[in-house]
Amino acid sequence: MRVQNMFSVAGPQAERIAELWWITFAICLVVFAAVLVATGLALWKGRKGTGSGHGAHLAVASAVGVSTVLLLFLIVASVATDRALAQIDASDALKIEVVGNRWWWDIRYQDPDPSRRFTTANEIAIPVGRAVELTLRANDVIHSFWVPALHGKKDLIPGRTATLTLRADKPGTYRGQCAEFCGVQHAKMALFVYALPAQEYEAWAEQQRRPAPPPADGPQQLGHDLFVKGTCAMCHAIQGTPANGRRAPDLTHFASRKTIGAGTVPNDPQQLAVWISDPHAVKPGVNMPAHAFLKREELAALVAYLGSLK
Amino acid sequence: MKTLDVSWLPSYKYGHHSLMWWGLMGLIAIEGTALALAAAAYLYVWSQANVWPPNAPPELFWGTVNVALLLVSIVPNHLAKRAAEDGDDARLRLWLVVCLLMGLAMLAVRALEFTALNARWDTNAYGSALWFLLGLHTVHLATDVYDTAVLTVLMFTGPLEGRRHVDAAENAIFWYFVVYAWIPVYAITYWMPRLG
Amino acid sequence: MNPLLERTWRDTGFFSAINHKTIALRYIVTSFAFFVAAGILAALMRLQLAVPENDFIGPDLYNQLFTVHGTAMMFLFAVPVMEAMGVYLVPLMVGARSIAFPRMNAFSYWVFLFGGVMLFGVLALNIGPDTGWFSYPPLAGPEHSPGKRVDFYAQLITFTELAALLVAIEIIATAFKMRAPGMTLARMPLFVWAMVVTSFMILFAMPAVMFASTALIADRLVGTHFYNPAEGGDAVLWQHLFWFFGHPEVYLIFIPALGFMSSIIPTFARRPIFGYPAMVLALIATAFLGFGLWVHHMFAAHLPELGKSFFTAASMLIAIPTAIQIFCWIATLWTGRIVFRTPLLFVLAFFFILVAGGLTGIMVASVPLDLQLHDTYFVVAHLHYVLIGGAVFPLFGAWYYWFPKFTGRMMSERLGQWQFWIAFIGFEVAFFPMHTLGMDGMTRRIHTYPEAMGWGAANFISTVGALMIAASGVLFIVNVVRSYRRGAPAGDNPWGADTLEWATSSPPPSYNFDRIPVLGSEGVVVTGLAEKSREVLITTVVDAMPDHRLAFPNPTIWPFLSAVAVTVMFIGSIFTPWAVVWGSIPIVVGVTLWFWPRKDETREHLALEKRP
Amino acid sequence: MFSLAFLLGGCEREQRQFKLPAPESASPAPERTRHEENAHSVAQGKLWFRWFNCVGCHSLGGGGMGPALMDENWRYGREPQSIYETIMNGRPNGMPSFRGRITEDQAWQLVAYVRSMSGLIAQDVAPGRHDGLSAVPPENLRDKR
Repeated sequence: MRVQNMFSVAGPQAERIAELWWITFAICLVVFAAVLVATGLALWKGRKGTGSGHGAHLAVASAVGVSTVLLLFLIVASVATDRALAQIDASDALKIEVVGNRWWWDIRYQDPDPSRRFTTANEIAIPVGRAVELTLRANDVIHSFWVPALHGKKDLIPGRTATLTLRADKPGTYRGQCAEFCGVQHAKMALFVYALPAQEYEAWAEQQRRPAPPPADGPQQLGHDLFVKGTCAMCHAIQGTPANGRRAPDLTHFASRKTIGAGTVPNDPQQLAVWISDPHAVKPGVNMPAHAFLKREELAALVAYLGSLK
Repeated sequence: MKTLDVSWLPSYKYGHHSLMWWGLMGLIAIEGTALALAAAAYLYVWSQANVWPPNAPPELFWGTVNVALLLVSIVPNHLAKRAAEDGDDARLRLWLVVCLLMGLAMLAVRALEFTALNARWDTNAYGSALWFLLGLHTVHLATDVYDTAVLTVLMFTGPLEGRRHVDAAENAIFWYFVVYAWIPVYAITYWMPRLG
Repeated sequence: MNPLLERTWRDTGFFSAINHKTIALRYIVTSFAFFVAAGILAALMRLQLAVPENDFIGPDLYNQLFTVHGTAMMFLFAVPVMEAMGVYLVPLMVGARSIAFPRMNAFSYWVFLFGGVMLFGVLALNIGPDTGWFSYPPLAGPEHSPGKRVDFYAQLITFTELAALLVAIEIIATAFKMRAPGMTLARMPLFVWAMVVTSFMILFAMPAVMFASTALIADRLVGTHFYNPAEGGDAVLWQHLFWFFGHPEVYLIFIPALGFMSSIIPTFARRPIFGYPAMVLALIATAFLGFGLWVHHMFAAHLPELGKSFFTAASMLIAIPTAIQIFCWIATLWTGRIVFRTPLLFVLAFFFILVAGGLTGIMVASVPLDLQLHDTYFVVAHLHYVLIGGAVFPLFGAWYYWFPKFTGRMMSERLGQWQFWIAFIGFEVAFFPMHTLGMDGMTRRIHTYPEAMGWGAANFISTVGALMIAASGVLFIVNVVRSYRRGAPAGDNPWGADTLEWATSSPPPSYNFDRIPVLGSEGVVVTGLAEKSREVLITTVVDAMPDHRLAFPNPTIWPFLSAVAVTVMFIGSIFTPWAVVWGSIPIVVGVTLWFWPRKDETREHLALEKRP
Repeated sequence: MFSLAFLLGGCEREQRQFKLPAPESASPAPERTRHEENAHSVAQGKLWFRWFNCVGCHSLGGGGMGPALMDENWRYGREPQSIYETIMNGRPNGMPSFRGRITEDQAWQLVAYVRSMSGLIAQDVAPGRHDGLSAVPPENLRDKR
């Protein structure tokens, strides 16, 4: 399985980097082999004491010369590739703001029309073949955005704004994760990029723009009330309800996501119940407080309500 | 066995001949680097700022008084160094005392300088960098005053031997460093915010 | 053995010892103990990572483990052990009776020891620093690392850098001013050159990290804003300062190892080193270039394009001086008459491991490749190839090589060869798979990973390799203990080497040389130095002409007491800023008494005094 | 002996118990010590203080619509239990009740932090400055009263 491999490329930039890697690798391999052969020969000669110093200066000088030429070639190749990475047509780019938090990703789809903006977390859907301009910011510490199938990493630094433009040319699901050590749950700060055909993407985005569906039955209604009046709404938001906390992932279409806790566990009712009642059992140190005090039916109602937020 | 007799060699020498001089140059390299980096950090913070300085710049009076004192102190310091190199204990004692008094005066003025910076270390990054630069230089100033004090007392009480003159001469070199290192710091903290 | 000299130069009392060999051996043993301790932490981390979703070690402890592992390996092992080898060998190699500033040397050791004990002490209490050896703010800043954990890290830096800076000064002064007459700069052994170059790098690199860590602790304790963007500071300022130190750091671990290589290869090739002038120039070039590539640790942060290209070029071109040295060693071997012994084996591993690590270094020096490889296990592999292949293997070689000089006994060849092969194979098993893990997307500093990532097999193999390395370490300790007790007597010069440390007995007497030789004049020795008093010969910098005699200080306990006072001040200042004020008083007292001349010593010096 | 006690005391302050054990008794005393002597808990309290918009009224301690919290005046007492009740039950003239909106642990962490604002807890446990604009000196530099 190659879930996060830098050679399983899906975008032009990752592809250029992979090409550069193979060129560099080939040259390095040859140099490595040459040094080993030379060392081996030297040991063989030296052991017998038959190595003559004749021409040794010339040999050393030419080896240094060849090394220099190879290095200069690699510098040129590297700089050229670096230039190429920046040359991606971003004229009609989809603009998304990505904000790093300990330990989740806040994903805000931008649009000139405020009513078309929406927010999700940890999972980014993008249209295939269209450039995406990510604006990267951090709320607390330094994080690093990295989806190897698409592009190299870029740091999210508090107090600074960075942009990363990329494009997926193949539909698929691409995993990434935070690459800059950000504290106790750095290991569990994954994200997913879903590259969807343009139409599918539009349908998905349209769905995300809608407010959350109202509760459909009694338990869901109870869950809704608990959410809105209890501890949840202090940090979480659900569009279309009074819950508008901005400190934790927006849960408007929570049920459309595949994982809980930034890729920590799959999003199913059982895992969700565990997560709500005792998140520290799954991801110790997370800022979500434990809700062991919830009664069993209350927990079930919350799970049912959140499960309805397609 | 053929031998190389070294018993006729002197038992101490001044300047770069002396081992202590090399130790001192190492120290100056370290401290000079540290001051340069603190200055670089100050300029880096500046380069990130929209408005500089975010507070009023340090008041010129006490800072300038101190620059004057530092520059004037070169004279007794130089005379102390000459006296040390001549091995003249009486002159050396005199100029060491003058240097020490000037050093104490500079420390007192430095304390007043800190009150006239118009920024606290916890006001903002400008204040932090400013205090760090001044603080670092003050540490050197204090070290040198302490060093001078120890030497002065030793010159009066003994036990003395010839190579203490080397120590005194090297103390003077460190004093030069403390003075000359201050000039660029003074320029970037007191004048650049006013001119740039 | 000269009893008069022995009486003059021997140490009196454990805490007062100032002989450079005593201090150096303590330094070496202590830093080796820290190496073992930090290695055990690595083994624990490897056990945690051996299988996916392991819960052997929780994230909080794991973060402390990798932080202390990295910090200890860099600050408590790699740099100090290299300096310690220099402290032992440089005076011997240049034909001096002592290191310059021997009391400062003792002080430096105690400060280093107390700092290291503090770091492992807080880890044992489960309150170790947990933000990585690089401790980037704002993560390491006051808001996101509450408590004192990171303050211990910041003060550890102050401890170890203070110790390292003092040693650097001693080594420069010793190498420049205390060489035996006739040992011109052009005759100075390459190891001494390497230590001089390293020491100069220390002088200019370490103030950066001391400044950075002082600013960090000030941010944490007294509310300064160096790294607070909201008040005009910048988190990236730390990165610049840290790596301005951090990259030269790698070279000041690596350059002494080059010195080991250049000592051991000619000895076992039975010929002088090939291309001495080129070797010296290459060392100096490495030092200069080493300061020009710190930004390559920050390619993923946002920086101007042109700057990045410059640092790519500098990072790649630093390979050239190393290449020159490698080619010269190959030429030395080629034209020599090689004798295979354990030291040479360890040194030959360099050609396999370091060269591979250097080549992966060229890969990560390229901006585009680094954007993918940065902060992945590829870099973990790279840095261990460079540091273990480039420094630790040569260091083991150096220990096998100089152990007879240190103790007067040979180490076991058989155990040595076993250790070498287990270490070498274990190393490849542990670290080679990390290259593929990195390319497979495994990021650094993660305490666990989901099974679905497919990283399980390579991680398991790597853990097996780590345990092999641990086994080789055990074998080394067994070999040292056994050889120390009943190894074959070594004699003065068991390897037939030609540097001066082999010209005295093994182990050397406290005064190093009964008769100091004059180089370039066969059989001529120095006379006229006092024997009843610690007199040494100071020579000129370039030509090593006799310049003056200098009486050295006697043993004293004040360096030890001053180090205690410094420790109280450093640790106290973690808890209250006022400790900087009241903690300075005992330091001032201690240092004053340390320097205050004693009457009997002065009388002794006056008797020998000759004015210039 | 003293240093040993000091070190052990120090460790308590540094441990990070993400998952707090259930209180052993109903009395608030263990809650108080557990949070007030743990730097991580106080830091969490500081986080909640900003997340739950306490700063909206109390600012960063200097006060505004609500009373200042970094001075010596306490309308309802400076004891942990009183502060806890203020947070959970609310008080007349604008202090809302947070009962049901925050968990017990969060409330006690807030109590510990509020007390740190006026120097009522040990300086080596109190938080340093945060990454943001700060008009007042950090909590770890406020004099212990």
